[in-house]
Amino acid sequence: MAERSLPSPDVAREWLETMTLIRRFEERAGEMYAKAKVGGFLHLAIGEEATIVGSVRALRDQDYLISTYRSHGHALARGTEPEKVMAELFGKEDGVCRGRGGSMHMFDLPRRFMGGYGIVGGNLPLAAGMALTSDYLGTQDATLCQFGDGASNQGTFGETLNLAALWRLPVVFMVTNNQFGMGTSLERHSAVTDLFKRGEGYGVPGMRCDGMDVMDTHHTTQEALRQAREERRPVLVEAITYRFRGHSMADPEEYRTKEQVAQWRARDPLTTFGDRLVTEGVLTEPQREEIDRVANETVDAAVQFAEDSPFPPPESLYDDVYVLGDQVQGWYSIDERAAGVHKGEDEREWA
Amino acid sequence: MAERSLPSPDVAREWLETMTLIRRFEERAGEMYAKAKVGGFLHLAIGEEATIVGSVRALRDQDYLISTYRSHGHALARGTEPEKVMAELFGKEDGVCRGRGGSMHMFDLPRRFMGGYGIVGGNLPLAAGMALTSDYLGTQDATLCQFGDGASNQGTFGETLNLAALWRLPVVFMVTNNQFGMGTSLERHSAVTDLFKRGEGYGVPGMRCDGMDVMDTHHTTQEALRQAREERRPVLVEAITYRFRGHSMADPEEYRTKEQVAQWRARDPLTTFGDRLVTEGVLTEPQREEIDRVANETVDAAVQFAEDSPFPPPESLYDDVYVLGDQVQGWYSIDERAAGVHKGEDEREWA
Amino acid sequence: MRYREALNAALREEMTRDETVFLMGEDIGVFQGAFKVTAGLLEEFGDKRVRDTPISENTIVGMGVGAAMTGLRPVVELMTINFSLLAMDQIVNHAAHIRYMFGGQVKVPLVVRMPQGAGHQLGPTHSHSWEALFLQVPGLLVAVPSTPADAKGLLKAAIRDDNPVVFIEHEYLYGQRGDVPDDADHVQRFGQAAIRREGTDVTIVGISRQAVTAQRAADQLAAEHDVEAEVIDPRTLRPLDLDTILASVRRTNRCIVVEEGWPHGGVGANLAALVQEQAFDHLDAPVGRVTGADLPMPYSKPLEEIAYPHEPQVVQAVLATFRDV
Amino acid sequence: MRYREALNAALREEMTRDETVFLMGEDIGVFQGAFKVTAGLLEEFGDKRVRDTPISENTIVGMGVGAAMTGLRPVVELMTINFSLLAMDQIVNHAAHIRYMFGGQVKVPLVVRMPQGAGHQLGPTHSHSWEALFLQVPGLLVAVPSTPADAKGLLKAAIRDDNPVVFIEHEYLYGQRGDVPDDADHVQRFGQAAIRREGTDVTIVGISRQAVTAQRAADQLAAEHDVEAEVIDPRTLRPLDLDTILASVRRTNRCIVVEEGWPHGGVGANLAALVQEQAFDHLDAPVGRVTGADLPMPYSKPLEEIAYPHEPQVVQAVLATFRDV
Ligand SMILES: Cc1ncc(C[n+]2csc(CCOP(=O)(O)OP(=O)(O)O)c2C)c(N)n1
Ligand SMILES: Cc1ncc(C[n+]2csc(CCOP(=O)(O)OP(=O)(O)O)c2C)c(N)n1
Ligand SMILES: [Mg+2]
Ligand SMILES: [Mg+2]
Repeated sequence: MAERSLPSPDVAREWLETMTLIRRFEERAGEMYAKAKVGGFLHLAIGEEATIVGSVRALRDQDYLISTYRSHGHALARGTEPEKVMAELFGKEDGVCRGRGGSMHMFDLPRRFMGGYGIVGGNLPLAAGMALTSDYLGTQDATLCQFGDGASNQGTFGETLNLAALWRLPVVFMVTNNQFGMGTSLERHSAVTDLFKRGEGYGVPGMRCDGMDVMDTHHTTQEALRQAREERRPVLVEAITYRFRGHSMADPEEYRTKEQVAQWRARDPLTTFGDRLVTEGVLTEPQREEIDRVANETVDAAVQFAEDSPFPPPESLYDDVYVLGDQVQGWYSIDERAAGVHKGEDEREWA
Repeated sequence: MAERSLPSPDVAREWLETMTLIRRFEERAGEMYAKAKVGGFLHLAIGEEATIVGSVRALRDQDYLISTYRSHGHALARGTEPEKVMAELFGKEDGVCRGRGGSMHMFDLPRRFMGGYGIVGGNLPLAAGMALTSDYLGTQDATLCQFGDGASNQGTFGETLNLAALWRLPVVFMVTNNQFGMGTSLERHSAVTDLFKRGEGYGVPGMRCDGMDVMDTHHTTQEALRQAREERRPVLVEAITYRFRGHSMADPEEYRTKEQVAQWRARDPLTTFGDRLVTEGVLTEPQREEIDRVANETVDAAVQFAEDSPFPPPESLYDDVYVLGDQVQGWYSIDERAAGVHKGEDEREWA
Repeated sequence: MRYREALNAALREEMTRDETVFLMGEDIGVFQGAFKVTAGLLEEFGDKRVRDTPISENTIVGMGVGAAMTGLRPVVELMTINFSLLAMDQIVNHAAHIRYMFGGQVKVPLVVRMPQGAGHQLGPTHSHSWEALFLQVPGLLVAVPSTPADAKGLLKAAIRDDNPVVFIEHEYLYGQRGDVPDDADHVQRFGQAAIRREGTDVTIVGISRQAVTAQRAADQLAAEHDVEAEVIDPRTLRPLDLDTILASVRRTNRCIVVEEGWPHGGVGANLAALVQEQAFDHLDAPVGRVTGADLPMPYSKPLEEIAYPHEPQVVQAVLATFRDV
Repeated sequence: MRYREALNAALREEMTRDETVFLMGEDIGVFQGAFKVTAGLLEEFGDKRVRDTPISENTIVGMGVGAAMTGLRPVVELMTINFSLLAMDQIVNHAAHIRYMFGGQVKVPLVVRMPQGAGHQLGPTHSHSWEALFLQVPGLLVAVPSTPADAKGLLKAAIRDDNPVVFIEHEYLYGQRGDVPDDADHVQRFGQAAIRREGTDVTIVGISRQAVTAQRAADQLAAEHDVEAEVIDPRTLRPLDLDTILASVRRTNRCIVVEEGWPHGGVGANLAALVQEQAFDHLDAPVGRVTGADLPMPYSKPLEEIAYPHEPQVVQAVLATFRDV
């Protein structure tokens, strides 16, 4: 692929800053997981920062972004406060989702980051629905839907692409092809490994970009978004990338060789992009180190904030199961934990 | 498409006989439905006989055939006794499925007609599973899976084609494109209307045939089955056809014009094929009429048989819910109808 | 007005009232709906607001969720409840969970309509009654209207509510007639059971179409057995108006639940558990259940007839509660 | 031997015993299984019999059904029960219905394995306990093993049975140890409840992992409250050994059901309904239920902790049944 030229210095610097922040944030999140400050599953996107920043930076503020359980980076790139993301990982009340969702379920409405989702393939229909809203309301907003190579084997992929093409919805489906669905390599889960071609049978044209190259990813996603927005039709973009870490924290990685990982690590998007900014005189070495220092400081502060934030109080357990109101004032439950929903249990006062 | 030459006279005659039997059988089934002898939904394939007979005749006895809720023709073509099919429509004990399944759920194990299924798209995974058995046991059997244009929009389509290609399964997916999914025309439900191309993104090559031409359908299906059998890979065949009747018996058909129906009826496969057999001297007019007479006689007998067959006795209600045995001797039910499954209800002797 | 027409009127009124309300589903437009509930709406509102979809249940429900999260009020029709299993993931893991798992940042004002029920010889795979599957799910509202008036009032309430609603209609009821308030502002709010018939001897709770069976059985009990049954139709299962049921049982001391679905883990099981928990000392007999048979619905008419509840079974179950007195 | 290893042994033994038994699932081969239940089997039996699949739940279950109809004995692993909703149509409308709707012409000897449960902070969408969804479905067998011995014995029985089986494991139990008969012919047949602890004062029925919680609670009740509880683990919910439960309740006159799933329409509701129907005159208190909270499972540790049953709640529920004496 012809090497893309750099964006303006300020933009280039901001991209490197964001990629660096994501990297340092996720490294720290991994440490916090090891210290049992973070529970559940923790899926890191380390190695995929160029794909994340390049595509998210192609969005307008009003566009919708939706991702998977591997979405810390998407939230951070979209502008969600690092401390709120970290607090969510800690399961604290000040987390973006008040500790209800955890790592797999980030969400930030004001920034139109429409969430991380735990069900593989489950977010494609939602994305098409969001694009339908834009179409219905006649806005110029587009939707960017991020999912993985493994997700392209789910039934929702074909169903959603067909509907999006049939209804000419302004949505870009971005398959982050990191070569594996968990421990299953691309060629072992997909009969056709050129995933960007998979939409053609449903009327969705495909593009491919180098997901290790933030400029190529940005350029390609921007063009895809332009087509979706102006020509009112969906586009499928395949970003070729690699996750340096295991699928989640508990992954012996027996399904791939150290050599393969090393080869990809040699193309670390932070290093290659950072080197280039230095070579092309956008940054001096000290400035580059400064970026790293600032990122670490931000992450330190995020961890401190998460530490200091309180856990959600027990009485908040039932908050937001429903929008309460005239119709749902509470509901029957046999559940001793459900404050206020024990109407009619008078006979069990003694219980 | 270049006109295909006729098969041997005996074969050609048998094809016309079978197409005629299916036509007369379904016309009568419709009458019986009007007389309330048949209940539920009745989906007739009138107009699609060439697609049915052409494809089913390309099968070997040991091959598996699986279809949809529109499958009277597939059962008859496979050799299922017309009287047992009619008795099933009547809901009688002598029906192929003892009256349990009805029109939408035909099945004939000895003939490897693996069933009609009511859930659109539900039979594709089953077909791949049957092909997996052939592969696993190392047989030369292939599976032919029939479904409609509308079904190609279900998630199971993409999931199954990918798996079948990935595992190189001997299965032919045949999409009977009769131009409509219920009242929704092809171009209103599929962004890409060349359905045979829809498998390419999953590694499944496509072929198309004239579903109104029994010879072309047979030729194409046979080649597809050969590839599946010998080259061990799935093939997608699209048969272009048309249903002359409504989707089911209750269909005002407001979604299409009388003209369109008339144009397709002008290509009635029974007429065109019959005419050709006469023109090419395979049949004399009297012989052709004889075929019709015999078909009608067979259907008369089938109706008589269905009439005479008893309804399933109430005591048989719970037959075959489970394979009973050491593990399942019966099971708890609060259900007064469930003979022998009331263990433990002794306290309600009075009930 | 017929049940079918009442639903149609509710859709028309709410679409007129609120521009963000729109319909999606298989054959709801050009075909006018498999059961004609949406008849005329495409013509009246156009194809932007009445959208025919391909056969892709999981995705059309999921698109409804996405549209609801971003400001619209989608009403998705699943042609029948039998196909809802294909959309279960979007209904449960997405529609029902999204608000909670994102800490209340977003709401999902989605209505998923679907008819259920046996009686038309549609056989296995096409005769299910699954209110019991959906009532389990926190985050959902579940309606089971049994009259034209409730069909209209509850559907209007469902569309205006900010929670995801599984709205269960019944194929047999579509053709039934009843009075319907034509006041466009009349809504029937969820969580209010209806007492269909007052009585002192036994409480019969009927679900969906079985609320009708229960009333017929009650008339028969009065006429032939001198038993005055109180018939309650909960109307909605989430939220559930247990108060009304308990108040009745505390007067009658007997309770029978009638439903069309499978016996194990059904609505009857749930109510039996709740009633014996809350009104234990008031019960003179076990809470009885009359349910569909524990099997896939057979196609053959005589088998189908005995495989789901009819008046005689309800009468028998009620009389059984008196045998031990 | 650990629960995980017991399952692994059952698979190995049955695959050795019967050539037609094979495994399909996501990451069960090269990755050795998300929970390592299938560890080593790919190496031992090869990729014809241990098949990694793409992420296509509905289709891999459906392929299992098709393979089972034509002579094989597939054991399909769904990585977790949370993804089973995507396969619901194939499990219910196909696996469970096919034999009946085709008049008994064919059988479906399929096993679908899936682990459930909360406790690892997997949050909403990943912490479900759904035995109550599957127990509703006629045509299925449903197992909920709580010990390594049962995990092995029941899985072997499931694989040998000719009916479709939903085999529900528990994520918490995988690491638990217990004695396991290494006799390759030992199978634990379905429909036989286990009495985990004998007692005279109250019957506690524990489902899946909650059978373990129930035993711990029983020990606490004996030590601190002088209450001797009988603890019953049904082992399978279809078929259900109600006889053993009823016999116990008729002696203890009190019953508490402990489950991890949602309260409405749960296993507890079903058992409460059956027990009060069958042993009404023997009950001195309402059948009590201890269940998971009526909400999507929150991620935050302190909230998750109180959102599913632990010993104190079981103890409290048991003591409550004595308050009215
Ligand atoms: C429906 C469903 N099936 C299985 C899983 C378990 N699972 C979580 S991530 C994953 C792999 C997904 O791979 P891919 O789509 O390539 O995304 P990646 O993890 O590589 O970012 C699997 C199988 C799930 N979460 N949802
Ligand atoms: C999952 C599912 N959704 C909807 C239906 C209702 N339905 C029955 S047939 C049909 C149309 C199918 O069209 P197509 O696949 O083209 O087959 P055809 O009827 O034309 O033979 C629909 C929507 C169904 N049976 N199953
Ligand atoms: Mg991947
Ligand atoms: Mg069609």
